[in-house]
Amino acid sequence: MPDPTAAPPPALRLHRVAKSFGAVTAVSDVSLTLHPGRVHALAGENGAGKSTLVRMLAGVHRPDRGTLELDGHPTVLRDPAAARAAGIAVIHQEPTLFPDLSIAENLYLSRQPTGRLGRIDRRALRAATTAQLARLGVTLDPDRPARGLSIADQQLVEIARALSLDARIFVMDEPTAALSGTEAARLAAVVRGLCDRGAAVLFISHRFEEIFGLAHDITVLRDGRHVSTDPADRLTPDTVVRRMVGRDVGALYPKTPTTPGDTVLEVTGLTRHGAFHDISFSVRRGEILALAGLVGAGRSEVVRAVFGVDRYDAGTVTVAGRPLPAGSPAAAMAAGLALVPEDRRQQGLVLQLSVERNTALTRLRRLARHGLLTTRRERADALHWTERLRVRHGGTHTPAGTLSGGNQQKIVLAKWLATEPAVLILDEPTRGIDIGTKAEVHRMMSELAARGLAIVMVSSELPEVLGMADRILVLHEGRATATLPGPGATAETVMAAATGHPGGAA
Amino acid sequence: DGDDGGPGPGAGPEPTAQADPDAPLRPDLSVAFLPKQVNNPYFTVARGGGERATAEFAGTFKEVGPSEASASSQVSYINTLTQQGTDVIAISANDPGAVCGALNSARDAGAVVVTFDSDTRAECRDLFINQATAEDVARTQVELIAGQIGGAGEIAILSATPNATNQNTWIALMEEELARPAYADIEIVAVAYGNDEDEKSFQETQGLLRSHPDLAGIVSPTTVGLAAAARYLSGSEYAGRVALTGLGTPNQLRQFVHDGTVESFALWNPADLGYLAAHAGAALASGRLTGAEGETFTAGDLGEFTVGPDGVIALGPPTVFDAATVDDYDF
Amino acid sequence: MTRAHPRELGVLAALLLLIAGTAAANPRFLSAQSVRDLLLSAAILTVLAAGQTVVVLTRNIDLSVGSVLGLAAFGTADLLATHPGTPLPLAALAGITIGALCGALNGALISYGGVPALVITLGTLYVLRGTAHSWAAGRQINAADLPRPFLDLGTATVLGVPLLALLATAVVLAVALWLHSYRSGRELYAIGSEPAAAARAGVPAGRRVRTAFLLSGSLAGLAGVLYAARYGTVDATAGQGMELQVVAAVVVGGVAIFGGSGSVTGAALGALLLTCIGSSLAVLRVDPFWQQAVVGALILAAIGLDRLLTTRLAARAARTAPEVSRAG
Amino acid sequence: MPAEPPSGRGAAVLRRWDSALIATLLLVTLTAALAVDGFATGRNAQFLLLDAVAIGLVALPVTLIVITGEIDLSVASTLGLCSAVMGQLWVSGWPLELVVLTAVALGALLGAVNGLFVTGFGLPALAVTIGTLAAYRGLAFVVLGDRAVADFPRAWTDAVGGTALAGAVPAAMLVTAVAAAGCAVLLHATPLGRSLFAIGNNAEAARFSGIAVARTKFWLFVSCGAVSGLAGVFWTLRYASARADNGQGLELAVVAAVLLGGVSIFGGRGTLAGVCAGVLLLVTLRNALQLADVPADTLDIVTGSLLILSVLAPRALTALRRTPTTRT
Ligand SMILES: Nc1ncnc2c1ncn2[C@@H]1O[C@H](COP(=O)(O)OP(=O)(O)OP(=O)(O)O)[C@@H](O)[C@H]1O
Ligand SMILES: Nc1ncnc2c1ncn2[C@@H]1O[C@H](COP(=O)(O)OP(=O)(O)OP(=O)(O)O)[C@@H](O)[C@H]1O
Ligand SMILES: [Mg+2]
Ligand SMILES: [Mg+2]
Repeated sequence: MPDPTAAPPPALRLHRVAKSFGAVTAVSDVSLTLHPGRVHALAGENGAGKSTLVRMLAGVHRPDRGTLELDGHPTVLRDPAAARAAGIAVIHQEPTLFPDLSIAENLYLSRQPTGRLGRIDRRALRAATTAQLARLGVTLDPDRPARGLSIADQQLVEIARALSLDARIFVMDEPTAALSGTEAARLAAVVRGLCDRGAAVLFISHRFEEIFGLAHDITVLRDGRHVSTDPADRLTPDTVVRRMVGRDVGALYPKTPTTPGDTVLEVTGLTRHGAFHDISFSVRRGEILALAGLVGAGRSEVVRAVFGVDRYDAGTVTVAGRPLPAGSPAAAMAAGLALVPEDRRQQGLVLQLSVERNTALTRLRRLARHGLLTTRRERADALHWTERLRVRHGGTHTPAGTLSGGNQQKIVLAKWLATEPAVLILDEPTRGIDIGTKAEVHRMMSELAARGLAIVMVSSELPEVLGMADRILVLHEGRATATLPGPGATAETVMAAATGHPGGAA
Repeated sequence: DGDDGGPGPGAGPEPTAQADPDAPLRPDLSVAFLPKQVNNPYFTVARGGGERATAEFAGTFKEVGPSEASASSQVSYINTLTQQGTDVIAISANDPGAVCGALNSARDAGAVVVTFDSDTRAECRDLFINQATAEDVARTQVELIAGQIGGAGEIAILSATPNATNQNTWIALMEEELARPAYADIEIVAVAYGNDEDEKSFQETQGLLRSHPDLAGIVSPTTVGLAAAARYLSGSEYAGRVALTGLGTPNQLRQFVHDGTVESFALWNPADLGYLAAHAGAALASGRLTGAEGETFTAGDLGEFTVGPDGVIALGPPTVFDAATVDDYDF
Repeated sequence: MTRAHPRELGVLAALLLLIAGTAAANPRFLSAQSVRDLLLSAAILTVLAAGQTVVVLTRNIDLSVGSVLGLAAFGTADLLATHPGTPLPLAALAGITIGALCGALNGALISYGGVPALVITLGTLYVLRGTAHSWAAGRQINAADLPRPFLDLGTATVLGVPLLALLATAVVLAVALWLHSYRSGRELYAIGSEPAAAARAGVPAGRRVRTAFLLSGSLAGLAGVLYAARYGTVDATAGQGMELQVVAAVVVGGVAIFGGSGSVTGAALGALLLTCIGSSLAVLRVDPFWQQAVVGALILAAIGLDRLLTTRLAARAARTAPEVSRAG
Repeated sequence: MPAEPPSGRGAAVLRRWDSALIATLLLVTLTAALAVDGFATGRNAQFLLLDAVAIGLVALPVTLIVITGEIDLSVASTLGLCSAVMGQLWVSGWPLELVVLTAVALGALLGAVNGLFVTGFGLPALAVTIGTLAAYRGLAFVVLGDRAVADFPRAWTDAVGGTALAGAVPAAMLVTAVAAAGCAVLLHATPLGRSLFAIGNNAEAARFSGIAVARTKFWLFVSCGAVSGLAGVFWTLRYASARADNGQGLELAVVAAVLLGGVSIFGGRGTLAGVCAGVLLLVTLRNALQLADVPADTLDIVTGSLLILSVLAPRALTALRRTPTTRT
């Protein structure tokens, strides 16, 4: 712990800033100070205003009120370029890469090393990229285009891009949401290194072990307002949660034991060249099956193929004894399948459309009357579900893209829960969801399972896997390496299988 | 194909009144020219003639028309003219049939319709001012090319679009003409279509030269094609080896006549064409003409003309231009 | 972008196939004069395609190029006809300036208005064409009105290669170098690939888009000058309908119509391919009524072939991916 | 193609744009009625409405296609080919009823070819339909060559130009209006309509939601072809002339009307009322200006400026109503 008495002047100070979008007040009257060499964590529920603050620091939004000081000088960040020039590096909550550019150019756009006559030195560019990725323990081909990277890889590239900036202030908005423990740990090490070099860090996460493992100070936001700022060692997770939510939160993994019924979903020998090979599993009513593995193990690709959005080369999928035709999500839905995809912005939602249009999208025909669909019906339905999942939104007619990340995730959950599926497939269901809602989601999963739903869950959060699953299927590089019983599994056995060393646990 | 410009037998409303050659010209006649396409240099020259004629009989003149040559947009212009109560409509039709309905409505509303340059079906207009009879055009061009290649050799034709009616009529008549014993040694080996576009005409000229290495001459009965072919030949290895003639304006070809690429070519004077059309329209509207065969009238300084069969008035044989005469003209 | 360019391979394959086929039917298709003519014919389209590529890369489109070409061609010819003493470089500069002004107008409307380029340039297509028509008022400028040395530019050769083709090649190489090896050039790809990410990365998107349109306009102006020199006859309809040809050349050349990928060499090959299709049909004396249908079919075949090659290569890359071994 | 930033006001602005467009239409009509001789007559109204039929008819399916983020530029060529085939079949003695049905079926087939290339082979619609634009037009020439078939029975040609509702509206316009109303309901109040908007904004998310994206797009292209075929039948009978070049250039007018109607070229946004107002505004303005003897050049300039205004004005409206703070 650094010595607080020798604290240098603040690197950045936000003073009573506010920001509204139309009728929605995202941030009101928040002050925040970042010190060199210290990690400052920001905690708050979904929609509390964390990302809005980040966007102000990134020069994306201009505050409606309040001031920003850099090294004691009042500054206005007119645009992202200005923020970058001021030495602020930002990792945004939703990675936004250039799909057509190589990973190297994604990292170094506009800053490529140049040689003679100002021409880009591609060799140096590649070397710098490799080095930067190595810091995070990632081995991605620098020349590979960013298109097709998994969410986690995208997140890693986004992180590497920010780290490669020669910045004094690092702002990280849920950088670990898509990462598994290994990568997250490596990132933590890098962050500590940055601090040692005197950088100031603003760190946002919904995972308390990360916050308490890293942060020197913790600020809590609620409903866009500042609640408290304290040194981390004077707080406990429980106090933070109480300040965030304003009440106590129930148990995180309230798994109620159920007696599994008939097999509903049966997958045998599923293979897609280049992605996964010979995957077989079955799920019974009332059962929660978790697919575990490292990032890029192919879990998402398996569930996408099962649901029919991706093709597969071999194998069969059977639902309630009937084979499911390949490549047809509509058929899968008719058979009672639902898939909450991992990438909510690309796959889960139509960001430009309103919340009510999004929630209705999976049940257009069912909501129609005499073939006609009215906004009124969609709205009533959307209100029902947003209330149930406690979504914070500025009205169901607002575009889904204006919701905070966690609230967007809830809309995706809502639109699939509303189909009343027999088999619910969840890919990273709680990515970016705050702790209160996470408990809510978990409670709902248990409840649904108890009511006889079969659930398949892909998760990179080991505690979630261990806490929720009845059985765990572990994947490694596209192959199943172990099937473990949920209650008996430990972090060690799962990790061993995930790294390709099942060690007789199967 | 008898479904295009060909005048159908007995078509059209019979003239109801008797022509009175001495009837006074109606004052304040409104004359409207409707070319295939406005801003086309050829029609701009024709318009000049129309304007001059209209000034002579103290009418009001205007030119309207689409910016691209299409029958449907001509229809909406005819409708507009009908709405405006125009007395004389002089039109060069993009389609012999498609404008018929609209022209007949215009006539029902009291307008007289004169076609020039490109005719409609005979029953939809009162008179057609033919720039030159097709036989004249074909004969002139055959004479020119025969003279230039010394009476023997392979020739090719570079036309406009494959569906240009007058082009096709001329080409057919040229083939007939060439069938005469005097031209026994001349053979048409190909007909190419440059679509009246510079680039396409260039490419087609090249294609002709490439696929017929013994080509002695090219006839292009369209101004764009002739100018493009001349420009291509003048800058290629074929300059001086392949003869070129056809229909073109003196201004476009002056350069190539002087540099020897084109020895001679032919065309009527579009200004005279417009002039005659306007005068004929005025005569019709005033009752001096009804459009019946054999009637005569005087068209200003162009002199006297006689209405031929099917209401056609011919301007006269085309003029031939060569190095000696090309500089006397400006159009 | 540092890998092999499969997208260009597709067009190149189609081009070679076409040339081989035509030459087999008529060997004179490969004569010196014929090749010269082909290069000459392709030059103007290539210059336009180079400009269009830059714009399309930024996820925009410039439909006004045909009209800009017409305006510039008429402007240059009119200047030379009415002031015969004008030095040629000055006249060329005048044409390019006309184009640059049009491009600047497009760019300003699009970037400051934040509106789709397709709509704006469809609008300026009409406006500029109308302007050219009212300027020309039915006049035509003919070879005889133009100075001899200017007309000679259209046919001159250097070491047997047409000057116009050399000029077009120089334009393509310069643009290719810029797009491939300079930061600002790479930023064009970034803008087209993901505008939101470009904004976050601090790329001056507005300025770059304006530059792209300025370049496209200037090159269309240059193409207008070349047009006047080559054809010697200019009226206000010069270049009418050219926009679809240019877009076709760019797309056939493998430039993604929604931005972010493709290369100017590909577009140049596309322009060459389209021109070659026209020349081949003329040389092969394909029935004139069939020609247009064949052109359309060949365009479809070219983009189809390109897509086939791309997916084949991608599939091969995926199958040989290191992470996962292939099923036995 | 998420080029539009998620704006909280998108839908609202669009609705305002609709009403602004309708207001402009009324204003133009009123001004023309007062200021232009011969505009406010029953006969002119007939002419005007008849002129709007072909554009209006084709604009309907094109609107749906553009809303899904694709485009069909081959509509005018489809119209031409169907017209040519119609002429050919009629001269070879088929009964006219059968000829008309065949023409519409042919249109559907041509649309299916577009759809196959776009959804089956995954090629960009712009590129594909530029190709088929050339190919279909070319085939029309192959079928009918330079001929024009004109001898359609008077009863039929009169019926197409005739009136309904006690002589108040052209019958063809009535049919178009009913079709437009049907399309409006389809687009704005049915499950299919909802999925079109979803596809246009984010095809991937639509697919993940169980919407058959490719199949939907395919059938849209088919119906677009069929409607274009129907427009070809109308065109042929209206002008009593089946020709290979019928409707040439109509595609740009249709696209212009659709964009003027406020449909986003990037897909996902637009209303059918806006498009109808756009079509009528274009046609009315042309008619009034023609009657006022405004030259064709100026007409082009006005059309172009209108298009540019159509996208700039809503932006200006939004900008006036909120100070720019967001730059996502
Ligand atoms: N562009 C926008 N337009 C309208 N409302 C917005 C916009 N951006 C954010 N909001 C609203 O502002 C509030 C705060 O959002 P923000 O993204 O800052 O939350 P967050 O704390 O980052 O939540 P999460 O943990 O879910 O990421 C939310 O209610 C959101 O709906
Ligand atoms: N469309 C694609 N094109 C190319 N490669 C892809 C594509 N989608 C995924 N990949 C790669 O395939 C591998 C498996 O990805 P997948 O998303 O299935 O992994 P995962 O086990 O779900 O892990 P994650 O936690 O990242 O979701 C990754 O290396 C990813 O980069
Ligand atoms: Mg957030
Ligand atoms: Mg995954």
